[in-house]
Amino acid sequence: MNDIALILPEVSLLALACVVLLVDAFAGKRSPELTFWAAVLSCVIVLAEVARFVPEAAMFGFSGTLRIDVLGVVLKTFVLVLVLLSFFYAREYFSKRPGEIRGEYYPLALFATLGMMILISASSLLTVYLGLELLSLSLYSLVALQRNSVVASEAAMKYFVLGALASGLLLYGMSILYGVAGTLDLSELLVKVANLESQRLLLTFGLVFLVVGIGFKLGVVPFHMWVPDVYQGAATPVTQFIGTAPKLAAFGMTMRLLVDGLEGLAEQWQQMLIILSVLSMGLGNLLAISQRNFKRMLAYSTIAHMGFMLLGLISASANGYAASMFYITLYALMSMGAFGSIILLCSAQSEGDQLSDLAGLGKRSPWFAFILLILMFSMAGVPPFGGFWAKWSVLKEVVAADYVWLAGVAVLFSLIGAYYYLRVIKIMYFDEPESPYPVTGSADLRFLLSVNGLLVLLLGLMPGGLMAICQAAAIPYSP
Amino acid sequence: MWLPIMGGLWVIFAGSRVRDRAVKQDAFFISLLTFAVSLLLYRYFDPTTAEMQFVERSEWIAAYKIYYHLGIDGIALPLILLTTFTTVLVILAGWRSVEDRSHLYMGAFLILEGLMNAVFSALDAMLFYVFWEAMLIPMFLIIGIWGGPRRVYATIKFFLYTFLGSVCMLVALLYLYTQAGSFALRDMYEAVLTLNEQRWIFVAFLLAFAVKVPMWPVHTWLPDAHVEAPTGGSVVLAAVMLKMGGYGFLRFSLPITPDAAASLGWLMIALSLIAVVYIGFVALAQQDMKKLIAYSSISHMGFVTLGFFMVFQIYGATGNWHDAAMGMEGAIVQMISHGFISGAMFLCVGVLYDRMHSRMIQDYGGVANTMPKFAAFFLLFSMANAGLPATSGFVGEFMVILSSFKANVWYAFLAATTLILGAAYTLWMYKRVAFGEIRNPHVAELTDINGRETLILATLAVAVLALGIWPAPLLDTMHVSVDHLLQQVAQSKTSIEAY
Amino acid sequence: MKELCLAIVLAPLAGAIAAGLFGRLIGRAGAHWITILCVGFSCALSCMVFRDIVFNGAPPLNVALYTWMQSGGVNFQIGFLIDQLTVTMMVVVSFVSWMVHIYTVGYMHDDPGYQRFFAYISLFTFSMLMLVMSNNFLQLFFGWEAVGLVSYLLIGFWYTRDTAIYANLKAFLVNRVGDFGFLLGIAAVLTYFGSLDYAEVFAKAPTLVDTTLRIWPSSTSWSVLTFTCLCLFVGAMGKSAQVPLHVWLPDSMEGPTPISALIHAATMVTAGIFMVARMSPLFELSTTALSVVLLIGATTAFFMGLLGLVQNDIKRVVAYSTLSQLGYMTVALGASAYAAAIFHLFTHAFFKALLFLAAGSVIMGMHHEQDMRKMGGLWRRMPITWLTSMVGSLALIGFPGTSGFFSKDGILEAVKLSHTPGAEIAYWACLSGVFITALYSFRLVFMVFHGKPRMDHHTAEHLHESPAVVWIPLVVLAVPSLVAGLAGVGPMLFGDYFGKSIFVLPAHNVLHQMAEEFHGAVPFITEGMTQPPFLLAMSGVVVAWFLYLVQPTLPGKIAAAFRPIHAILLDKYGFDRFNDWFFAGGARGTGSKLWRWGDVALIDGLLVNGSGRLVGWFSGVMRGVQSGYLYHYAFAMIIGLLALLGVFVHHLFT
Amino acid sequence: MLALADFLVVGAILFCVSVAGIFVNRKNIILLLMCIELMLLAVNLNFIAFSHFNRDIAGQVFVFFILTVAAAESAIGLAILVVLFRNRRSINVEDISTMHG
Repeated sequence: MNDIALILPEVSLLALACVVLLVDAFAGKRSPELTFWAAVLSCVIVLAEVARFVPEAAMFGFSGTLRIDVLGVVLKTFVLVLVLLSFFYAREYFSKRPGEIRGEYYPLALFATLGMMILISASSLLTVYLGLELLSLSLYSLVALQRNSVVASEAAMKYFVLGALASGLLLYGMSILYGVAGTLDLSELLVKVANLESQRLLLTFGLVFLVVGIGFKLGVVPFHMWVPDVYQGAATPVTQFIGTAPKLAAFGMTMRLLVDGLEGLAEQWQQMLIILSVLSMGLGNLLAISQRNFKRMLAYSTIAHMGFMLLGLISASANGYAASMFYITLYALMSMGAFGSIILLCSAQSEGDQLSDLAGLGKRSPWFAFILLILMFSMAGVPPFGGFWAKWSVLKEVVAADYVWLAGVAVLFSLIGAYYYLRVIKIMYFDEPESPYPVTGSADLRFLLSVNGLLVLLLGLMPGGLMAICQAAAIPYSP
Repeated sequence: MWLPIMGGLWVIFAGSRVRDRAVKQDAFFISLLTFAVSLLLYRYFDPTTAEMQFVERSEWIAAYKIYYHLGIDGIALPLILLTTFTTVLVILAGWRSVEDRSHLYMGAFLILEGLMNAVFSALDAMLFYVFWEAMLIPMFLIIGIWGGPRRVYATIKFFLYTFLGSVCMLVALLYLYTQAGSFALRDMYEAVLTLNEQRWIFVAFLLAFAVKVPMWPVHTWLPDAHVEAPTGGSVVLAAVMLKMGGYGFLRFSLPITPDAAASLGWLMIALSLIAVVYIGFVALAQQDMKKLIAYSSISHMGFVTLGFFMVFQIYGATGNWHDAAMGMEGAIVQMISHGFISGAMFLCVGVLYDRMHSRMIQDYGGVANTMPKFAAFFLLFSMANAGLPATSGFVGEFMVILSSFKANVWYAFLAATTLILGAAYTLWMYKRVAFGEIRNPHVAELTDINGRETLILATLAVAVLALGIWPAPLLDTMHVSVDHLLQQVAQSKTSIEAY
Repeated sequence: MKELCLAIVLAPLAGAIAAGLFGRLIGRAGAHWITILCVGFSCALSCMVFRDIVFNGAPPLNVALYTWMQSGGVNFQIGFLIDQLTVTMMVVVSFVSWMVHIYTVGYMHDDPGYQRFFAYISLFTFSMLMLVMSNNFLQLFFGWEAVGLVSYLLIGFWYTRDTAIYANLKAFLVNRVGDFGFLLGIAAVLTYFGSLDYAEVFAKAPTLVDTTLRIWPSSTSWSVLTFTCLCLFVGAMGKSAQVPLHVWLPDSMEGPTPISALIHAATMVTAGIFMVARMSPLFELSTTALSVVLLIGATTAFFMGLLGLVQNDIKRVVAYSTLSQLGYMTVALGASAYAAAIFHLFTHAFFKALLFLAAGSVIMGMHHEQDMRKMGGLWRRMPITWLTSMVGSLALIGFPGTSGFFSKDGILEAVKLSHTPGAEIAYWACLSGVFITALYSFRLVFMVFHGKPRMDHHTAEHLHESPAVVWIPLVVLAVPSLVAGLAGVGPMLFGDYFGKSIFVLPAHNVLHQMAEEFHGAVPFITEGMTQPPFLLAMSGVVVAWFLYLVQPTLPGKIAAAFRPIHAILLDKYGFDRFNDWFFAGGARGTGSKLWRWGDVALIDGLLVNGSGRLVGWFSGVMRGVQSGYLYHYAFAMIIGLLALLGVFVHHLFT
Repeated sequence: MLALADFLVVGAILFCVSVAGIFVNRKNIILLLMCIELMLLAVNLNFIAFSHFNRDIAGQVFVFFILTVAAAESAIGLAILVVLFRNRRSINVEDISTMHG
């Protein structure tokens, strides 16, 4: 199989993204719908291409800089599905709030998706960097897309500066690793690290920088500072986009760097991740409590969730990776729905992202209140919703890895977390409506949100399938 | 189990369209049907074997060997009957008092019923846990939506308290999974654990179940939750949900960590006795009827835990597990009977509340003048609450006190103070509510209970009396299961390791 | 026979259900007819059983009705034990109850709660019969509490009266204190005897004489039997109103008078006496327990009698006299003269019921006025009541020939002969009690029926004899009050009347000793005439006559002269105040303190909400860190980087 | 002849300066962008030094990519800056703190 065929999805996505860009540039003004459908079509095509080929064992292309394996295929599939979903949500937002963002959204998002796919397939420090930058640069632009918004440009600026700083640190770490191991290739690095006992300390030095870079991308404490501001400042569909698919990509990046490349240093990065994870769960949950803006609250909750997700990696076992993957997938699905609810609540006059906008939703729109209820309980980790199994599978691995105390800490923080999710439900059901705006949304949005919510419920009732997929993806990592 | 859940969903969906009354009729019909099915279970239940019966088993989450595995034994069956029975009454009780979003209300109760039944019959730890937690949701909504003025505080407290306990249980279950290699209860029973491990697991379970029971000092959610909950919510909470904690002790703590239970038995007994005595006093100081009954529930549930954890000391004192059986059976009987009585008490308060919209004792006085029928029922249940013989309230307490004497005279002494305290707070309340001159003009306008209310209370009265006059049928269903449980408890898990 | 017994028990229950649940349906007359018939039927059947057992010498019946439950290898059964002791009680209970039913028709004539009242008293009859006919502790306890319940209901019958509902709560709670001990006793029985069945327990008792238990690790060990008996006796103290658990009985007079007669004089309060007699095989084996019983009884007999002297409420005087008489019975129990106790119980049931009903009749005549200071000279207007009261009072003071004479004399003799520790004190207490009894009894008689009328004009005009339904029971009860002693003294006190139903160790058997000197009732009377009790009683009557008829101003002067003592007596030795302050107030205080400090402040305030607030506070502080300044954000990242470097690669720099 | 260590030390110093510049500077966002550039250059120095001393060309290839990306990054950074300035009329770092907490 030649190189191009191997990365056909990426190549075609690049081409299609350019097409979409052109379509938007020439026809976007007259028929914005056209750009949307073009973007959707691109996604579907790429999705088909990705899913078409599942390699039995890992395959490498472009001199070993790209790697196609089950994990990659699964992650890419999820990413594309999530992107697709967020396109549909975004379309609703644009039609409800015309003038906020124009059609550049779709091509930029597609470029970001390309970045994610490369990141996921990366097998060299170089491709990791390139994928990451492609993703990040697109995201910066997406955040800044809302040109007239003070907060959006502020968020973009912060995101940009911190992101650049983070990639600088990541690069520095990469340079150290390169210097010590003498290779950029991750599979070679894996072998070298195992043999370089004497250079362990230097490698760890580089590793720390890498972990910082990863930590930034995932948004874990103390590299999380951008998360709340960006989530709050960006337009809701952008936040939704940032909050979902890129998380999977970041997970892919983590897997590639830490597991594919530096598994030999697992002992070190396990410890680091423990620290980051505990800090994230603690701080994320604590700070979420005192938020009034729903998006900002979700941002902090993301931080906490990412901390929780890291727990699975800490076990450094195939099951642990599978658990983390399951977690992050479900998380992405849940936050997709949560932001979708904000889109449902927004109107031409208001973004609808204050918690008080939710007041009385239980009466104003019982069904969607119920959907949001599912999502919130799910995020809190209450069965029978998907989020429970996510937490469950991660915790299981933590316990299996003999970190029972860590599991204890995690559940304690999730208890704090439960509080603010409950508060959302409380506002929806127990408070009297405040907002004068009626809850409107097209049939599409209603359908989408319902499917999204019910999917979370379904995954709670029958999580077996998705778990099996995640396990299958992680099988190569089992000893 | 699925019947009410499906029914509940149907009621919710259909309910938004059809009329209020039809919804209630449907809900009532479904609950009645469920009760009938559970009676059938009782009819075909074989009390001579400790094996699980009516077992259903199929794969649920293949990746982690989690099974959808249900079955009941002589301990679960009475609790299931209690659940289905209570739900019928609760639905009837909500007939008039709930107008706002009644389809949701009815649906939530039916779903809750299904979940509770599932908890009592789950044989897979994860299945149990899922239902255990899921139950919180409808209850949370019931209290939150139809509750009183401080409902937000109460619900969140309720939820977080319970959640705290159950997440600890979750960690323990996961740990057990690593030891037992499966989530099946049967495998967990057989897992070999060192004493230290057992202690940790026991404590984690304890948090979960103690909150639910609730034991002192993690009981403070209960009075608030009860006070704010609508009548039906209080009834289910008191009648069934509290029993889950007790049931959890029986299904999990005792058989899985018998050595820890034995070595920490003193702690459990101490907490139980504190619950009985301390809470008894606290109940005396209450001005709010529901709060008072809530505290009395805590005090009564102290007997349940006392009965469970006394077994080791009884065994130590008499060297005979047979003797311990009475304490444990007494505790189970106490659970059932408390289900009836506390449910009935809350219904009584509900009857008053529907009319006066006050729960404060001082607003009443002389109710017997205007509501003689009601006063009679209320008196019966109050007496049952005070543990009068020939009511069910007596049986469990009697058995537990009797067997506690075998463990230690002082246990019996402290436990028996409930005879005085229980009578004191219940009857004092009764006196202030029902007896005396009418002081509040609103009381003078009260109308006596109507046919529906009479039916509810009379059904409960029959149950309370029947269980008090002839508890043998109930006990016969559980003997074998309790013996089996005691055998498991008797088997030290650390000693298996020895050979 | 079993069916017969079942019928005896169930007939009143049926009556109670009919009157209680369908009271409105069957109407007032229906209610009283049904219940009277049911109880009458029960009474008749009781007499039949009595005849079978006592006269025809049928063997005692011990049958199980059904298995209540089975647990821990123990069978808890509901069943009957019918022997001499039981049948005696059955007859007393059903007979007095029947009389009271009839009397009630008149007494409660105008009460709106007529049907309810009949339901209650029938229910009481049922419970009391269950209690006495029981063959095991469980059922005994059931009956024990059930009569307590009915007593609660009946004291609070007029539930709008604050005093009544205070009294009934008090009665129930004080009884509960007794039951508390009783239940512990039962628990001890089950623990050490492995059964609750009388027969099994009694059979096993002698084997446990030397068994001991330690209540506290370091304390001396107690004999199991002593412990058990004392616990059981606490129950008896509650129900039979012995000091210090007597406080409920005087207050219970808030209930309608028929109730005072039936429950609080004739039957229920004697349940404790009955129980101890029933448990004689246990008590006999513990001298300590007997001693305690003796002393408590003596205390009650003497001190409660004293209180009767200062009361002005007619019913309360009778109530204190009941207390005192119960003390006598208890003394007899303590002296191992169980037969004497039961015999006194038997006679007392008649004459005390009579006294109460007579008092009730007076009260009716006085338009529900109970203060004796407002009566006087009633004998002319209410001759039958007067006569019957006279009979009752004579029996009470033990006038030779009356029923009370035999039973009380028996007790005094028995105590005199007894060697149980404390018997001597008890004897003197009882002996002086005789004088006091006579004094207050005739104080009552003289104040009510003799002397100058002190009531107001209106009442005086309407004063007349009560209707037949009221006075017939009086007369019917007066007969046994007079003759029951004469008939019973031989067999019951000294004969083998009780057979094996009562067990006395030969060493304790004082009655047997007395029996050797007993040569029939008449010599007993003549002999009694010369004994100190009789002389004391007569002097009591004379003193009463002098103080209340001849010199009515003197009592006030005496009271003034002995003001401190009088004050103590009026205060009833301060029991009520102490209880209200210490127990009621203390418990409520403890409760509210525990609640406020323990629950609200410590657990909820500090731990629950406190941790919530802590989290909130911490959250607020941490929000400050998220300052919004880009350089802070970057700084945080660098700090994080440096921290990680510091932790993991600090060797690199050193 | 300069040793590898010398290059690395220079790289490290440059890197530290740039990082310090990012959080010490509280006035001008443009300075931030410059710091970022400096940081990337420090990394580049590292890569080239390693590439040279390891006799491996890949490091230098990486540097080319970094340079290209840096250019794109600057472009985007400046674009965002323009948007920000249009909205706020200020490029003072201390001013962009409407969102916090």
